[in-house]
Amino acid sequence: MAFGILTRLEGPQTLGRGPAFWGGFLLVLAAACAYPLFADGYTVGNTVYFFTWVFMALGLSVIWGYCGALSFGQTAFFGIAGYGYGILTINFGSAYGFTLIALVIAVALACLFAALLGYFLFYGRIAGVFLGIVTLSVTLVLERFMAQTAGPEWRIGAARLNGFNGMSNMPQLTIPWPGGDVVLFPDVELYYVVLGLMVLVYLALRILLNSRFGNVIVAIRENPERAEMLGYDVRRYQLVAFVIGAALAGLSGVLYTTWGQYITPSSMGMTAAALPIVWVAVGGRSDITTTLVGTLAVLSGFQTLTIYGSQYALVVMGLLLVVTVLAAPRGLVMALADVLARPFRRKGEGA
Amino acid sequence: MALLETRSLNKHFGGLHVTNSVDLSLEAGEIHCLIGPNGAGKSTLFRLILGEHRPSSGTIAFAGEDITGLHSFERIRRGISVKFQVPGVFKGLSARQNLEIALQRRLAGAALAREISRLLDFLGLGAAADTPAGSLSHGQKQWLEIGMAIALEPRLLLLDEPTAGMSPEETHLTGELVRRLNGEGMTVLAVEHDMAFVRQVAHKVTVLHLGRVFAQGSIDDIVADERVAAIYLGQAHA
Amino acid sequence: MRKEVILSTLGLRAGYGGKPVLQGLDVEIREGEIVAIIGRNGVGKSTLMKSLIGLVPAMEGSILYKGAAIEALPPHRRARLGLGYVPQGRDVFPRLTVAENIAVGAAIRGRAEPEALAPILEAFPILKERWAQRAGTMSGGQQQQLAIARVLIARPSLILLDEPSEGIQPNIVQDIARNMVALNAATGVTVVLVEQNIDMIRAMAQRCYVMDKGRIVAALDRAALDDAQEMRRHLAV
Amino acid sequence: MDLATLLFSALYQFGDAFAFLVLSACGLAVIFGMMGVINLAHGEFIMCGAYVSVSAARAGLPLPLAVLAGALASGLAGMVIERLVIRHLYERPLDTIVATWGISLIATQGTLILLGSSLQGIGTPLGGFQVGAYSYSLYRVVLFLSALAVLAALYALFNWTKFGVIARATIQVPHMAAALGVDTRLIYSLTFGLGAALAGLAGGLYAPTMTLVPTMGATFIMEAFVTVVVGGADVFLGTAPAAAILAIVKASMTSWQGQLFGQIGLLVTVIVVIRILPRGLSGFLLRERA
Amino acid sequence: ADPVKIGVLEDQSGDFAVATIGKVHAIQLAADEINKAGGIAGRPVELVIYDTQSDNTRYQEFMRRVLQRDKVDVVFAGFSSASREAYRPIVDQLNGFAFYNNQYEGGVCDGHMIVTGAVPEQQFSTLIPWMMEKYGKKVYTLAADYNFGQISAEWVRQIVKQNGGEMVGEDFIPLGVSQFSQNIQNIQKAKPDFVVTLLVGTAQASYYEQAAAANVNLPMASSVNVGQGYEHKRFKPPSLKDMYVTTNYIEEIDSPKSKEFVAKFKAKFPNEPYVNQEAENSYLAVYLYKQMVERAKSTKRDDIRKVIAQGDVCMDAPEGKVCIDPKSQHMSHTIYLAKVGADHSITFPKVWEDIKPYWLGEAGCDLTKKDPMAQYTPSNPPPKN
Ligand SMILES: Nc1ncnc2c1ncn2[C@@H]1O[C@H](COP(=O)(O)OP(=O)(O)OP(=O)(O)O)[C@@H](O)[C@H]1O
Ligand SMILES: Nc1ncnc2c1ncn2[C@@H]1O[C@H](COP(=O)(O)OP(=O)(O)OP(=O)(O)O)[C@@H](O)[C@H]1O
Ligand SMILES: NC(N)=O
Ligand SMILES: [Mg+2]
Ligand SMILES: [Mg+2]
Repeated sequence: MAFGILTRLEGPQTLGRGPAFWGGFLLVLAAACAYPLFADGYTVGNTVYFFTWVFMALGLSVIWGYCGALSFGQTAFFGIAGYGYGILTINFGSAYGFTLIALVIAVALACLFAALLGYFLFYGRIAGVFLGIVTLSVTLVLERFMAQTAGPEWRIGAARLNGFNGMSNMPQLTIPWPGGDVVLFPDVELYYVVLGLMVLVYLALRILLNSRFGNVIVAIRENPERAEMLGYDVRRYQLVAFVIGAALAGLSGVLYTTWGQYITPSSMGMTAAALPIVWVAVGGRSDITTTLVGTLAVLSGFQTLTIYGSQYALVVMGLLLVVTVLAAPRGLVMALADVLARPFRRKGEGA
Repeated sequence: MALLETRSLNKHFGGLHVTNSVDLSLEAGEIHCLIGPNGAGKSTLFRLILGEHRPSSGTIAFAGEDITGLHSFERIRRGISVKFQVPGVFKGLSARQNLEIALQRRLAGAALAREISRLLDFLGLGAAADTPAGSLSHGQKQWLEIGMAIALEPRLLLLDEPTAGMSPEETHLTGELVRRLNGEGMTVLAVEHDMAFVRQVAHKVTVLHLGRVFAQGSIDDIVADERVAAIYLGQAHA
Repeated sequence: MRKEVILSTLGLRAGYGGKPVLQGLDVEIREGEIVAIIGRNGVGKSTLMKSLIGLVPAMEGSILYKGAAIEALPPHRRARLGLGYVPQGRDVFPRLTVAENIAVGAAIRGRAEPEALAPILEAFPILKERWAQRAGTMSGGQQQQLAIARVLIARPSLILLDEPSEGIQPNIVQDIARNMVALNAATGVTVVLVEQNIDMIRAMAQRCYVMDKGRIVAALDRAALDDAQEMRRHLAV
Repeated sequence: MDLATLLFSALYQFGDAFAFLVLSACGLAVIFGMMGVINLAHGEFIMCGAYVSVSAARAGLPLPLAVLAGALASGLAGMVIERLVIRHLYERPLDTIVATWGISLIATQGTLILLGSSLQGIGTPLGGFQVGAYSYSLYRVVLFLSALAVLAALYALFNWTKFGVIARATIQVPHMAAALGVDTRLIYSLTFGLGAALAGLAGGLYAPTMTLVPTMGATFIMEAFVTVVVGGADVFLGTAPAAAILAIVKASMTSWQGQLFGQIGLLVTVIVVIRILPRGLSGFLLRERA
Repeated sequence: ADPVKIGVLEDQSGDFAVATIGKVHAIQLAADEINKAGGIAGRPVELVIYDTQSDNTRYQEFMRRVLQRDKVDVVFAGFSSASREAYRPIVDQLNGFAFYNNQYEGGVCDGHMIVTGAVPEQQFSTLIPWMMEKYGKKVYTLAADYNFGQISAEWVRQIVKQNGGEMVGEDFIPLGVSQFSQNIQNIQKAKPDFVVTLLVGTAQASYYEQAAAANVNLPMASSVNVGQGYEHKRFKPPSLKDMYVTTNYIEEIDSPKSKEFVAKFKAKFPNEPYVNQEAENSYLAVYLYKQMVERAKSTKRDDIRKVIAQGDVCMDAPEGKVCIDPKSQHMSHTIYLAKVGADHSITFPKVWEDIKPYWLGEAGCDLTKKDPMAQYTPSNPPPKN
């Protein structure tokens, strides 16, 4: 049985297999679990912050890296879920674990929107850069629209949309608990919840991508016409992948919103929309493990640069991006793995 | 009853009338070859049958059902399968995965794995099983695509120039394969310029010219037809 | 009165991603010859053609053209030295019209010269008929004809033809063979022909190399080409 | 108000929006539409053109020459960047998103570090003119005419010259173009340089009317991408009608409900047009013609 | 002695850098001066500076960092209101203490915050009546389409009405828009006596050049341009001719204190393009903080707020005398009316002294009694009770 699950976690669609990989995985997981015991509140909270973005990156990896449809508008789902969470919790508070329900509803809203948009796009056979630009346009429309909702007329119940300044002070996630709810501050409490979610999502995606579904979406990436001629309804698979990607972006949106008790239209703007693409591309888009590692690496790398790089930080970031793309065509993570594996390779193998 | 039947099928591209009132009827169990000059509309007819193009007018029936309005994947699910003129494989995926994707709608688990290895060996791709399909030679791609097409176990198999780029030996093997599949009950419609192949397999031959059915009959009838020689075969076969 | 060697390879190794497909291959083509290369699928025929024109880099060995080593030159320099290449799978420029495809072929010579164009359009009348059609919407065989015409227009001194008969209707295959032979007789153009179509080989080639696993394993003369038994044996290697 | 005045003002607003869309887009149309390179540094080429034009004008060059100098400088910068970076990415166009994003960061922040947070403007030349109750800027008319000239020149270049045909061939099937004797590296370099120069031209032309800051390119980006994509794959067929349609939408929405609606209208038009014509306008025009 | 640590989060790159690099320099200048003079209560001042890159998420990241990791005593942070709202929940959550040294739309009633920038009532209650008296009662507003612009426009509307004037038009411009031909025509059509331009960000500033090129020769009034983005220095004359701006500081102010300030500033930062009002706000904020810490004998926020509650935290800033209002923890200002001439030189037709940030207190915000940690607007005032 356990073996059965394990084989379903592996396959041609995901890197890493066998006892060595899973041993390493458990080791990393154990380290991640133990780490808050040794780190200060800032570091833990900051790590949670990095984790919140990972879901959106994984979602983009599914829709772009695996299914071949570049969505430039993942931030639209991020924003919808973030605002959704804000509106719900500002109106209904956090009692009785409602924040968790709000999380689910907010993600569902993002999915619903993605399903409508995806239907419109994929059933209209929009592909390639056209898809990218339409999704980008959607997120920009949302941004422009939300930016001008400063006025008092823009309110949903008790929640003011509050324009460009953004919506703030929504309740944080709470877990109902006998003898007092556990409020998930961006510290150890939230850390374990988000880490748990991340592991769950990662493993679930591995199973999904190595299933028949995963086979079909990579087939669509490689040659949609051929996939259709094998009897697959390409549009439906694309739509499902798109909705999965949106759900993950929405999850990121909710987590981000509770982390800083804040969500703003700029979260759906041009820069915000481009960032997930950069993380995913730098890590290596066609694998969720490289995406996960790459996203964390880019996020922490850029933050570190901003802290220590003074005015040169952005220049160095730019240079790093260019160099990475040139030197590591399959993404940063694979390039590193190649370098690390080099001493172990037998002589004469390859050239 | 005819397995596939097109009724006064027409297709225009702008001012170009590429398919012109084609009535083609395919009996279940036959191997039917479609020949004709370059640009006669053979591949276009395939695309119409597959639903890649919408006909300008006319209908297509498969096993008695009107499929003119169906999406391609729906037609495939009813039992049609195709190998295109330009090989359409999943370039970034291994040959093995290519076959898995074709087979997984029918098989799963150990049976799937068994069938994949069987097909790989059968197609002569055993050594190239883990090579990305994009790195295969032209002929190897052709074989792989034929493999994917037959993996669906269709009732009707469409082959567009299956032996292009194959050596005479391999062409012959392909012919034998087609006959065996036919023996197992598969109906085949093949486009080919290789007359040896046509002679080897065809029960019936249709000649398309300028989008119209120009001649129809046994291979001997066709080869003997001077008009066909004039537009298509040339002196060597006449 | 043996003619000069125009193109030869010596110990040529070439392939993809560091893995050689050609395993030290030697051929010698003389000026004005039509030489065929045969072999089963995947033995490296197309790879040889690509490395001759420069699309696959030589890893080892040399390619001499008119006495000069060209293995280090990029493809466009080789084309300008007079090599023409018709790839397997046509590779026409899909969103250019037929006319524009031909213009690109003629670009090395400046513009398409009418006196060069006329015989080509005569040989391939469909091209004239579809002069303004986008190449990507042409039928497979029409594209193949365009690919051949696109190279002829530049009047190369050596043409590399990779399975030119593929997808072309029988009578035009015969026409192409006849035209190439006539061209060869008239201008002395050298032709290297990769083919599976025995009829075409017989109609064109003066001799033939047999390839297997990246090497030349036999060289057949004209007599051997006409020997059906012999040919079948080699094609089935 | 009389009809002629009304008509002229409508025309002027349309022309103004049209010029902005076309000039923003044309450089991108060459680089993205022709080469498939998603150039997120497009705005920085525009900024480069603007900065060089203004500096040249300040140094005493007449404005038209200064604008050309800006275009030239951008073009050269483009060729250098093509050689150093873009050249290695033609096989994987999506990676150009990341690389050009990086270049854009370097360019904006580098400009800030080297030249400070802003540059003094040079003022709009030519003054205004009066039609009916309204006065207009004459320079805006020049912008409109420049947009038309650029469109015509591009169309001619890519359809009627040898360079144009070869460039399009190279971009479609590079290895085959090389095998036919085309120096594809040179063509890529020139094409990218041309795109960058057109961006620089836009920057130079708009420089007298705008704030000069390192991030100024950003205000062109959305319009540029939107126009190119609505235009579709064949940029020389698509850009002009795309800009025309978008300009009509933008100008009328803006005059009806203000700039917000102008912008949202623009984006919604993109979504609708692509949905109706999944290959953009040129895809539609070509299908009809075939 | 242990240093007093001040966190500084300002945009040194990105869109807002034009207006905000000077704020960092001003804080560095003040810190230097204070350290030379013996520090704050004998403790040296230490600055912990991060570049927030005009990016809200950087404010969130670094606000946590300065409070939790660097454990600063106070944070000086933010240019745009969005960035302030991005970090404010974190300041509240972590019980920090922050100065927002920027003019803004007003309304923040939050005990964790002190605001040294000017607010609309200070700038518009002075500017608009003066303009109406001089030029006429028909007013057109061109404003950035977000909180700052919308709320400022609301103030303008109210004040125009109170003074018997008429709004003949209002146009809102999304941030980042740089093309204004349609707005220019709308203005000509409405024929106002003057135009109130509340344009934010460098892209929107392009309006001035484009309006001038189209011969719109109307007087203009603003609370944000010139004082913040020094457009009169960046554009070629005479595009800002007849522009009137109320600001609590700009470098042309001709008082001895101001001249001394500018001189010190340019001596330390010779390449500084301009000393704007936010630079002065930031500079005086450091001195205000020094005073409060020394009087409270503590850097604890609660102790300092007790000092503020006494209502006499005042100082002589480069602009003149300023005081902190205990109810709102905003600041009173000297408001200068700056007029831009045809050659872009500045004159000051009028100066108002000690203009109080009255609205929040009158509307019901009283931080000495209750801390709602919220932002209010005239159309969304504090709940009455
Ligand atoms: N999209 C299109 N637009 C315009 N013309 C087209 C299009 N597709 C096909 N054609 C034309 O339709 C005709 C039929 O093409 P088709 O590909 O069906 O020929 P075919 O019989 O398969 O030829 P071949 O033997 O060369 O493969 C050709 O003349 C071709 O140029
Ligand atoms: N682009 C490529 N990348 C990697 N390997 C390749 C590539 N193209 C061909 N190969 C490999 O090189 C070998 C020789 O291929 P090549 O195309 O030269 O064969 P060929 O003799 O022309 O065969 P065919 O008759 O099928 O055209 C094959 O094993 C093939 O898998
Ligand atoms: N605070 C401002 N100007 O946004
Ligand atoms: Mg065909
Ligand atoms: Mg080959």
